[in-house]
Amino acid sequence: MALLCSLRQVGVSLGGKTILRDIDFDLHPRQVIGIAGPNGSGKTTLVRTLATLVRIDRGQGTVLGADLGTDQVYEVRSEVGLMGHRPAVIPELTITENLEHVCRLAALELSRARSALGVVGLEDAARTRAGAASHGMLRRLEVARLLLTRPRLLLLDEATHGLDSSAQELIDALIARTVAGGGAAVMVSHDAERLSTSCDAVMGLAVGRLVAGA
Amino acid sequence: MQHRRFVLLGIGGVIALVVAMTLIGLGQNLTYYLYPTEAVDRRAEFPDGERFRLAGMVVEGTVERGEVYRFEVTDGGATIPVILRNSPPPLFAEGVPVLLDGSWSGDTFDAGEALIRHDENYRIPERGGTAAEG
Amino acid sequence: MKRATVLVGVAALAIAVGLWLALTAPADALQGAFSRIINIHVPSLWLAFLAFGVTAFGSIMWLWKKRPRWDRLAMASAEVGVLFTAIGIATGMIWGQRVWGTAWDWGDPRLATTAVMFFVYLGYLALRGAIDDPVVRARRSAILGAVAVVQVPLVYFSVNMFRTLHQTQSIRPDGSTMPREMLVAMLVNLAAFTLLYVALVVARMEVAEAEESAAEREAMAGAEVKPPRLSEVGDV
Amino acid sequence: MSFGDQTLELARVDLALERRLGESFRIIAPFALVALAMFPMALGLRITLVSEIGTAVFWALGILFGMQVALRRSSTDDRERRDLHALLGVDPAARFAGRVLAGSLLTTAFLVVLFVAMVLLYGPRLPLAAAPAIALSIVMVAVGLSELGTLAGEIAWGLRDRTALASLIVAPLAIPLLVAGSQTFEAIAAGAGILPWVLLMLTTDLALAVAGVAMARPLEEATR
Repeated sequence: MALLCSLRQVGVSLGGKTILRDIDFDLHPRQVIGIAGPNGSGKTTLVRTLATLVRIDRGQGTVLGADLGTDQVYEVRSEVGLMGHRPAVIPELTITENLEHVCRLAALELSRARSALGVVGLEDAARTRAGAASHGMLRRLEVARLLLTRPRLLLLDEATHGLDSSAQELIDALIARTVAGGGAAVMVSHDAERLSTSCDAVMGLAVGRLVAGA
Repeated sequence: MQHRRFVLLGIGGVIALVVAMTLIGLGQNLTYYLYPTEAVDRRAEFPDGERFRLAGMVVEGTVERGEVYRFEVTDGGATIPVILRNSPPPLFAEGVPVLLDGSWSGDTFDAGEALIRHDENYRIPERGGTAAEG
Repeated sequence: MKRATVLVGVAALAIAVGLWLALTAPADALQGAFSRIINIHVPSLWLAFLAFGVTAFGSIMWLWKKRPRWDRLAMASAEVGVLFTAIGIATGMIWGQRVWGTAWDWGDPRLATTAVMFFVYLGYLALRGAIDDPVVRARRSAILGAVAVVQVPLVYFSVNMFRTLHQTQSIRPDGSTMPREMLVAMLVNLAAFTLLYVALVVARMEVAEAEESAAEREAMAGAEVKPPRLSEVGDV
Repeated sequence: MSFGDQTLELARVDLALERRLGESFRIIAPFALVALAMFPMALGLRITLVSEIGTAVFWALGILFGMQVALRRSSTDDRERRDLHALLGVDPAARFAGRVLAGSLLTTAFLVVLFVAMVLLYGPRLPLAAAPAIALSIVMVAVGLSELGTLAGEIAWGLRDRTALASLIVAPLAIPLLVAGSQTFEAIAAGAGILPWVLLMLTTDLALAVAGVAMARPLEEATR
């Protein structure tokens, strides 16, 4: 089966600094790969590269069949799900409004937003402003979003950091559903032990270089 | 891609509008100043005290300086007598194109200030003095 | 720096010839010696328009090809263009004060357009100064460079529905309204200033290239975080 | 989801945020009104002059403060929201269109408030029959301003001096709007035709719309 992601000798520079160098990376369907690395090693940039949100400066790569650095990426972006290390929410809107905004942009029925909130256990917090909600609540909101949009490529950047065990289980369930649907996931964390329990393979990232089996 | 079509159509639209603007803009009298013939024709639009600008050539032999400057300006058609209240720029002379800021006062143009409107022609001084009429 | 040094030398020579011609050519009958200012005024503003045109061209080429040298061309040309616009406006104001009797007139489309253009490219340079990342800087300023050039003719049109105080151009397809000696002097100055423009742009581009590679070397060095030596914490 | 639906949803959220933040009408509009009141105070008792400069002051302040409305806080978003929208498949051109739509509505409302205040404070000579022409020029200037503000806001996105820098970029480029708006009012007062000035505003609005759509993708990449 075709690779979901494939990077060859990819290099990325930001702010005049080289963040990633000579990255070779393949992601097969139904695979869950962990990438561990210390702060500043380029984890977030790697995740955003796989999400097609960073333009690569050297090498070549494809994500979901789209060549990076071309306009093809616009065709596949809606099949990528990203949970960044800071939650992607609009703080002035309530939790429900945030999810309904996602539903409208993704052309989904609004009633599904309410049921998704039930699944992640947020029905009582639905009218809380996102800016006033706790980190754990926002993570659950993001899980609800990714359950609704059903991405084929799931990217988790420090997603489980600081979460209680029930929220962590929710994220594991999200990964399991993505993999069962023929998708794949990449988890990035500074915590290699946590990764080894939920991933098929773990790689290490150090000073912008990827090394197998950390 | 539909955006490309929008961009191409839009560029065409902008060009068409600019052409239309040029044609209409020239047809309309959005004037920064009037020539004497026009000022006389449109006398009714500018009652005494209504400010506008008048451009013309200072008629030779009409300049009188007293407390104020008095002279006549012409564009070859109409000729208008002018009172100039402030002193003119140093290059002011007979036969020079001027731009005057003021209003009608009866048949006279009462100007506060004068500017020299130098045209695009440059001339070398003729032997022995000032420029010939151009 | 060799290419730029040679160009600057040639340009300096040409300017010297231009200056000599400007001072020896006869002066205008009405304006007197002040007409000699056109030898600086006209070439400066001609170069300003050329420079901003080149900036727009460099911007569009950068958006298309993404080569750093197009960004450097756009930047260098904008900087030199702002300089020449300032010289052109200043000389025009001196001349206007003397000949028109006023240094500035807001009803005039040329004056207004030139002033607006000056501010637009001051904004362009301010934007460049506010961004550190070379790629982000190139991309955003290329977008501004490409959009701003669309607005310049609009500004010109918006004010051009009036008649002007400023004279129309003296050099036309059907011949010139200037005496021959004056025209020759001005054309030589035009050529000399164009050479100066090219020399300044090339020199500025070389400086920018050197700065960028220096910045890159600096960024490459010492970017690693070493593991802390926990056993020594007590000694700090 | 279609381009139009995306545009409407993004505009709706921008307006919802502005309703909660209230920057345009709680801060910018009062500030503009203070500025409007300052001109007659600086002029002293020269009443006839005040009625003569009313429309000019309205347009100068309308452009300067309307620009601040176009650059308000609710028209900018953080990296996370940008990533979210990108990965929901939002067309970059729809992002531009949605922001311009919300900005145009707010700027129009702002200019109307400022206009009413100017009429009350300055008493300019504008015939009542010219109301449609005045409304048209206000709407067209508002659209152009919010297009410019959106473009400049994106170009200056995430920079330290975003608001000041974007204002510096917008102000000179807004000159055609300033000239066309004020000349429309002049033409109305003089009983002359406004067609050339309407065409100029239309050209500016259209040129900026084309620039916004053509530059939508490079602009999105520019804010990586």
